[in-house]
Amino acid sequence: MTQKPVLSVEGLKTYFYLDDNLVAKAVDGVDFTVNPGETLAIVGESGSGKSITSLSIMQLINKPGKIVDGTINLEEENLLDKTGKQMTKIRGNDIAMIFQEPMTALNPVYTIGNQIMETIIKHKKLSKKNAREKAIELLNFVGFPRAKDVMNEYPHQLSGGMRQRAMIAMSISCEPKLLIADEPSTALDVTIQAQILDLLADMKKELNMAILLITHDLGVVAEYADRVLVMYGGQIVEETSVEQIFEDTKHPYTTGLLNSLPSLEKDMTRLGAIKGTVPPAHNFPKGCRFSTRCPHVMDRCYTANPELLEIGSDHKVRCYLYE
Amino acid sequence: MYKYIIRRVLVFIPMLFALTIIVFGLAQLAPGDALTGQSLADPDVDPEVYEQQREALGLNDSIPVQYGRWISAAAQGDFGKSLVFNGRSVAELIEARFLNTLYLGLFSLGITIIVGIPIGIYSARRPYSLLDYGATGFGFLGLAIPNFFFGLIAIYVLSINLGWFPAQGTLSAPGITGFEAFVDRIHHMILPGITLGLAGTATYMRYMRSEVLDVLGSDYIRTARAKGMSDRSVLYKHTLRNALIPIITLMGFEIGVLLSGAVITEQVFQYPGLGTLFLSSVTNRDFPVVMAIAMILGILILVGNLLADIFYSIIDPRIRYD
Amino acid sequence: MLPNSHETLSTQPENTPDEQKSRSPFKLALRRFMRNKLAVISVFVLLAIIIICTIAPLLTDLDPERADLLLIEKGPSEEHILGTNGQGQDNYARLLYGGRISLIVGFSAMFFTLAIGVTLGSLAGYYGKKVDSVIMRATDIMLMLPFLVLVLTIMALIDKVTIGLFVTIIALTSWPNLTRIIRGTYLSLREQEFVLGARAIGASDFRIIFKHFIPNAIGPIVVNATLMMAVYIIIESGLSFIGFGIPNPTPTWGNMISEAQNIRILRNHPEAWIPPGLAILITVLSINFIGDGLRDAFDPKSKAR
Amino acid sequence: MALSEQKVRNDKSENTENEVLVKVSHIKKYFPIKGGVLKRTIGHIKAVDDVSLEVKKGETLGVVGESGSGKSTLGRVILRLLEPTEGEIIFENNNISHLSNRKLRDYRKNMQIVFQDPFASLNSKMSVGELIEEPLLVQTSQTKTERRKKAINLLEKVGLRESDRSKYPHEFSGGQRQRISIARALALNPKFIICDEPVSALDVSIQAQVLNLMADLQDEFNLTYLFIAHDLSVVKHICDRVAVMYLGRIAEIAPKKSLYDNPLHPYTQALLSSVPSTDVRHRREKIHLTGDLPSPASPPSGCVFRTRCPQVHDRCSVERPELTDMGDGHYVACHLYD
Amino acid sequence: ACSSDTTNEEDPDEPEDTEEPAEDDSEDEAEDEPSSDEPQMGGTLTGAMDTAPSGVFNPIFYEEAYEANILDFTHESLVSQNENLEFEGNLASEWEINDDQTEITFTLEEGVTWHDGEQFTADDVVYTYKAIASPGYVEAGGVRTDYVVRLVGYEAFNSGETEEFEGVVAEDDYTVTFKFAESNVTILKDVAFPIIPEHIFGEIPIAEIPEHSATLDAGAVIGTGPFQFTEMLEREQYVLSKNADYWKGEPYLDQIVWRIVDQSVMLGLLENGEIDFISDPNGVPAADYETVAGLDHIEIIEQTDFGYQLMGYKVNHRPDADVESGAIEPDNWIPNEDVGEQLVRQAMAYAIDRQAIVDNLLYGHGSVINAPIAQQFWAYDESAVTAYEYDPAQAGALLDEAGYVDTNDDGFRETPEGEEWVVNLNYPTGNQLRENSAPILAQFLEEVGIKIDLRQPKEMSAYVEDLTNDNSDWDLYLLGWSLGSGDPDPSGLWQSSAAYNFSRWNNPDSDQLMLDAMQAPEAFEQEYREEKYSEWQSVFSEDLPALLLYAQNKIYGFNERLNGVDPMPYSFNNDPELWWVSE
Ligand SMILES: Nc1ncnc2c1ncn2[C@@H]1O[C@H](COP(=O)(O)OP(=O)(O)OP(=O)(O)O)[C@@H](O)[C@H]1O
Ligand SMILES: Nc1ncnc2c1ncn2[C@@H]1O[C@H](COP(=O)(O)OP(=O)(O)OP(=O)(O)O)[C@@H](O)[C@H]1O
Ligand SMILES: [Mg+2]
Ligand SMILES: [Mg+2]
Repeated sequence: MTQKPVLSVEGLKTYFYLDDNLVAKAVDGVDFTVNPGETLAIVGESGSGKSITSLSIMQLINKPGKIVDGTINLEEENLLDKTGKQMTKIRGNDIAMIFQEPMTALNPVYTIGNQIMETIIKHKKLSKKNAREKAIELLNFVGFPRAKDVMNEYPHQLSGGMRQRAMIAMSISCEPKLLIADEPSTALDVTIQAQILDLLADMKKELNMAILLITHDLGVVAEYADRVLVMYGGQIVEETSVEQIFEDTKHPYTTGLLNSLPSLEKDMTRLGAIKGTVPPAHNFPKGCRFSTRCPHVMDRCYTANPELLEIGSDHKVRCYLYE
Repeated sequence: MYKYIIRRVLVFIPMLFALTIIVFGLAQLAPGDALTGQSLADPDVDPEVYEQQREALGLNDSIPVQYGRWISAAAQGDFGKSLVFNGRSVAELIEARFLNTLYLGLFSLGITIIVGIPIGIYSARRPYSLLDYGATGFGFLGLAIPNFFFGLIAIYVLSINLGWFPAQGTLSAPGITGFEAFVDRIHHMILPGITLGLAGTATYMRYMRSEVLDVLGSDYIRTARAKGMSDRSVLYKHTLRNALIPIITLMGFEIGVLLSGAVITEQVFQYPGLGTLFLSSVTNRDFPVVMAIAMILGILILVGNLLADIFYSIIDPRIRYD
Repeated sequence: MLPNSHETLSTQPENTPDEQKSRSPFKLALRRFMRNKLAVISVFVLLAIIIICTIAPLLTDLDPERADLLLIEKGPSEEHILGTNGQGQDNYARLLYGGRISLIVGFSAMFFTLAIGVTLGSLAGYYGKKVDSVIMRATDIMLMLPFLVLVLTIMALIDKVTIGLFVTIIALTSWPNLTRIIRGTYLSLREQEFVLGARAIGASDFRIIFKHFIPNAIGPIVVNATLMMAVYIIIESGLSFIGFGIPNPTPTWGNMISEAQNIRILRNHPEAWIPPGLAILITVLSINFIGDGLRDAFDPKSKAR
Repeated sequence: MALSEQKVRNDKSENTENEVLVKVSHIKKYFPIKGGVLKRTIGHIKAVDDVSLEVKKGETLGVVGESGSGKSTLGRVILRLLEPTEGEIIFENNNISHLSNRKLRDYRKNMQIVFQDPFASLNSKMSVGELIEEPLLVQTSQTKTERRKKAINLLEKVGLRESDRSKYPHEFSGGQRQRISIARALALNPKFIICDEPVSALDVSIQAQVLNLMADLQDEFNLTYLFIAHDLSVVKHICDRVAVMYLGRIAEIAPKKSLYDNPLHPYTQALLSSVPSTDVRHRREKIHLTGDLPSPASPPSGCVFRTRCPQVHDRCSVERPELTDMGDGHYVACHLYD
Repeated sequence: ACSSDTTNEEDPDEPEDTEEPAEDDSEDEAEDEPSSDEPQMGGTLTGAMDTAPSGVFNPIFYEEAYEANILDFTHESLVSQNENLEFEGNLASEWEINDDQTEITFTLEEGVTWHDGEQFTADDVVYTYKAIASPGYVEAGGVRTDYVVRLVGYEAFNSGETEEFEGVVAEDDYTVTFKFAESNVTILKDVAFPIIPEHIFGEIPIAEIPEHSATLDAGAVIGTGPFQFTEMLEREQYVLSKNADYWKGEPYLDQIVWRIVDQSVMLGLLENGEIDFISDPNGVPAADYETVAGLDHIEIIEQTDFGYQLMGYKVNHRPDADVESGAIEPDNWIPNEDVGEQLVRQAMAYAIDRQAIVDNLLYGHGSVINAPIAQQFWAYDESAVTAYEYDPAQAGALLDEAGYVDTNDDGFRETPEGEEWVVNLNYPTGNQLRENSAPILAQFLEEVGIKIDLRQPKEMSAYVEDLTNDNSDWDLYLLGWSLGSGDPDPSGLWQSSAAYNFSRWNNPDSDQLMLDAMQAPEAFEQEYREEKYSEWQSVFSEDLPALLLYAQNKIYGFNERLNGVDPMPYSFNNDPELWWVSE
């Protein structure tokens, strides 16, 4: 913890202004830091604001969304103060990102080579030829034996796993300080998923990047993350190291998640489902956002939202149970 | 890709065949010999002579034989004779006007593309801006104003009252050549070109707008932006080519609309192209000419679609695989 | 794949109490439509036009077909508020009655085309294979001939044009687009799991088409039908202009405008051509606005406008 | 408590007479590939290639495999939503593989399907009531009130409310829709339900709800499931026996315990090792598979897995391994074992 | 110059406006006013036509008035008509006719050259007539055999029996004789055909002439006229450049350009000066007269046209058998029950206010005409005919007399037998005024209790086909005739056996009178013919096979910078070598 964090996010709020005067508070006051060489995982169910958090960092929020508050510091600089032009120099260079859907995340009308070289030329100012060499090198690096051929192939000619590799090659081409991986393996089969995640882990070691790994799969978290943020309703409800999350679970939501997970190791007859569903971002309950589904709900939970409490070294929980 | 193109060309052939069958069929419905335009003796006057002539012209042959004869003549550019224009050959009549229509069509397509697509892109980049509203308004109007009506008013205002553009024709005087003629021709094509392209421009604009919006919302654009691409390169490199793919399909399709429109527009501007010839031939029941033009326009559409598809296969690499 | 956030959004919150009235997709579409001000205004404008044309006899005593020698090309007067045309027919009466014809042509050509298009499109899209390829080849062929050229060629073969014939010719030559759209919609529906589900419970083809396909294809059908109608009104006027439309004495907006093919009328008698011109413009505009509103209402994701 | 319940269920699966409900033998489903200049059929996607299996009354047979391995196709062929290219489907000792559509309708009462995508599997233009009553309307001659009663009953069974009858699918969340699908599938009191990845589109918390529900319903109605999934942990949780599919073929089929404790096929082993474990302290060694699933249009010769198999040997490329019984109902198709 | 159109006897497709004689004051103005300046050389004049010529620029093959607008400037004939319709020498300086009017001998002008410099000689004249008479002429599309059928040896030559044509003989280079088989009452009319060059066409087989470059292409069309057809942009512009060597003297104008301009914009272009004149064949529409008259820089000449519009009665129908065989055999005809009765026809004539039609539909630019002979001719006799002034009461009385009364009080008359009486009215498209008149006529007739079934208008060629076939379902038809200016003889249209007798009017008196009027030698005397025609007109107007509705005026409009214009009654294109422009 002596290192300076690569990224520190404070009080980030990103809202979507919908029709009918509704406001979807997709991200509502999120603080966290990512240290160099660390993998920070964000887990949470669909709609909990994981992707919006990552897109906010990249400043890729489109209308009707807007970052309404907070700071996002990449090392020393607050990204929110940057102009659009300055951001283009940071994106892909200092922070890179890969997305969930390998099928649609690559431009279908350009070759893989073209798309990788483009990034390199943009940020590294290499000549076309050098960029090409570098791209081939990268493709080799992410495990394409036929890198040269793949350079001239189009996305549709590759399988999902291969595309995701190509995406990874593209994202690490400028050796970013931080790589944001938004559910990089969710759309892939387990065997491929393992390949991709291992590849990411290797890359991280190789390049000493920080990774912000977004996932909803606790298994992935357990295997690949160093620290975990659990998000619910646009807020962090628990933050701790990966060991503690599985062994000293605090927040009822995290517990619920773990219980509802069928496991290969343990046999269980019934899964411990959490009742109900995630409330929509424009209509959160008044008090604690988990109050509608919480098995330990108390009266005060309905009236006020608890703060994120520091309950141990490196363990924060947003719950009145631990006050 | 080449495979695709070959297949596309092969599809072209049966379509062409079907087209000839239709035209031939329609011609059979027409009175007299609509395909060669040979005038027949009046059957009322002398049935015997009439029969002899029919026999001589091969009108009593079986349908396939007649079709074969007609198609081989047509393939050599012989569409028979006009019933009206003093027996002049249809091919010659059409030849004189074909290029005019082609120029007008291309010119109007050019206007459509040059105006419609950039505005569509701009609207998509700044949705709900003033220009977007203006463009949308224009789009709706463009589709709601009958083009002859627009043409009439354009002639009245721009040409007769203001004298900016010639009201009719293709050239100010016969015999001018070279660059001067080119400029003069363009000058003459502006009003009919705009009139003809009005609806098209509106259509392309609206299509382009929604396509660009669609593409801008797609994952790969997000990827491009996440890579640090500037707005310009996101738009010009990543968005446009994808957004153009459906536009090209539309273009193939719009050729028919364009040619249909040309019939009316040419009439309004007395533009001596296939459209005016077609109308006067329909009015005069000059069937050989009608049939030949129908066929030529059909072929133009086929070729247009073929080109659109080939072009499509060039800009969309996915097509190469299936 | 997880459901994407947009969809989650449209889902009603689970904890909303029951008093929240449930809405059928059609009611929802209607609601979305109602929010589109332009479209709603257009509905009223179109309704107004339809009503005005329907009650034409109440709005004027004059016979739109009656020619009067003494009233040729007269300007507006108390008796003839929009003046008279080259045959001394009253422009105002023709405007009102002409709307009937233009709208009837638009409506009936639309319904006729719809009937052909939906039938063929459904057959092609539902049964696929041979049926599909036969129908698709037919549409390819029809699309090869420029619409107007085909119409005119047919009209050259026939020498009398009546409204019924006119509508028939239009419908018989313009069905391919609709057929293709419906087929396309069906093809995509065919792959959807709910259709498989219906087959899994043993539903008949008939039931699947009518209960599952048509309601789900109704969006594109209605939208295209609307836009088609606008096109037909324009086509009627275009054909009238070149002298192949429905001939005088029957009044139509198209043949009213075609009188303005002359500078004299264009300049001296704007009251003769501006009203039918505007009538076409407004009608077509409102139909298009409605069509657009319907498109957005049925398919909220489409951004086209 | 978990333990005792576990026991009950295991008992059940062991005690039920081993009566076979569905038996499919040598099922093949080839999809033609159109291509070339003339768009002729230039090949076939062998989506399902010679699959035989039995489903016993009351059990849950899981089918796992990578995307594209033919799981859904198999399910649909069994229901005859797709015509098999070859092979026989026997339901309760009746061969239904050649029944005409009309005769098939009767069988459809007994077999139902629940799909993966909760957004595409319900006709969004029908209310929940209509959706649930549709099977009754099509298959039975029940009156309106009877149907209505049944629908309400079913809604309650799947944890929805009577008032939900008049709502439309778009008013529900994914998990609730999946419940509706299940209610609809149950309407005709089927004996056999094919669940085609019914929970893979759901969040874990919701997935757990649905899985619990399905287990409850199975007990209550004595249902037999063919449960398709790609999540091995889910399959492990809900199934009695598991079949592992690879490229249109069954690589291994065995009772759950035997399969998970002692996977024989190298593919199964790799698959199991790839599942991320939540046990942070004891990370398992992974068996890495190289490359992707080959195209089902041109599967490798011999053993289809040989291109990715860590233990490949010469024989694999020439001879196609057959499923062989390794005892206790554990079958595997691999040359390592014969 | 010349008029190549003098011959076109009847042309149902050409429905142009005619009438209104003698208002010559406008003409005088045109001539007198600009006399202040002297004629100047140079300048280009632009005229407008609303339809493009179909492109056959050869007097022996062209068919349309639009081509005549070119040929009038480029070709000349031996004689031409003056403003009194008398024949004067043109390419022929003088001529002699023998006593029985079977031969006419011309002395040709010497020193006339073709546009390409060749000398014009008697051989050209012989060639022209020979070409028209030659076998294969009709098959090649020629329609002008009228000029040659009466010449000696036509039959033999035309059938190919002989190579020699005796009808036209060149005595020497500048003398030529026409020989007719019988006495020819209209001898000068028959020799007034424009001459084409032998040195161009002589070697070309007749069948190939219509497609020959010298027929089709600008620059290759050769005549003797004051202008040569030098350039064209097909369907758009046709350029006539002056023939500097013109034998009557060098024309003033450099060029005359015909532009094809749609009716809809013609006026606008005249107004903004883009075009200089609107003349034949259609002139300025009557409705636009006021507008044009209001333009300061435009002058108008209005004169009666050769032609009229009529509402024909299908007096008889041909039986189906005749229709099939094409026979025109008056004896077989079946009277039309609806309008076959003279009283009925007369009643209808009284029922229609033709003056009102002229006043309103034609804005007064036309006249009511009562006999089917152009008013400009000496033969026209207003006094011999019943005027049928508008008189609905009289119409009613006549109908009552004929037994057509309204027996069932539905407002419409029934037949004498008490059956429903519906008279149908058919009309063609193509002439806006005529189309507009149809519903008006129907209304007039309904006002006297005749139930009219106003049919849908038909396109002209289809219309004429039905008209010819005597569709037994037809009662009334609208049609217009434009007449030739050469001779008033109406037999081509009204002889009972004439094909164009669409009324199928079969009146022996009429037939006889028309024959008499053309009978030599009595008919050599114009007075005799006048008398016969007078009688015939009276028969016509009594029996009334058609009600003549109106003769329209032709309105020429031209820019005041154009001087020296002197239109003939039949054409604007007169002496263009004398036209000049002031700047
Ligand atoms: N374009 C948008 N318009 C409106 N609301 C949006 C939009 N994008 C996201 N939201 C809102 O933001 C909330 C969080 O979305 P986000 O995509 O971050 O979820 P997530 O945790 O990434 O879910 P998933 O696991 O499905 O990717 C959603 O509930 C949604 O309501
Ligand atoms: N209708 C079809 N036409 C052509 N090919 C098909 C069709 N349906 C499936 N296939 C092909 O058959 C193969 C097996 O598909 P199937 O859907 O059965 O796989 P799956 O195991 O269910 O995959 P997933 O886990 O993605 O659902 C795939 O390669 C697929 O492309
Ligand atoms: Mg996300
Ligand atoms: Mg599947």
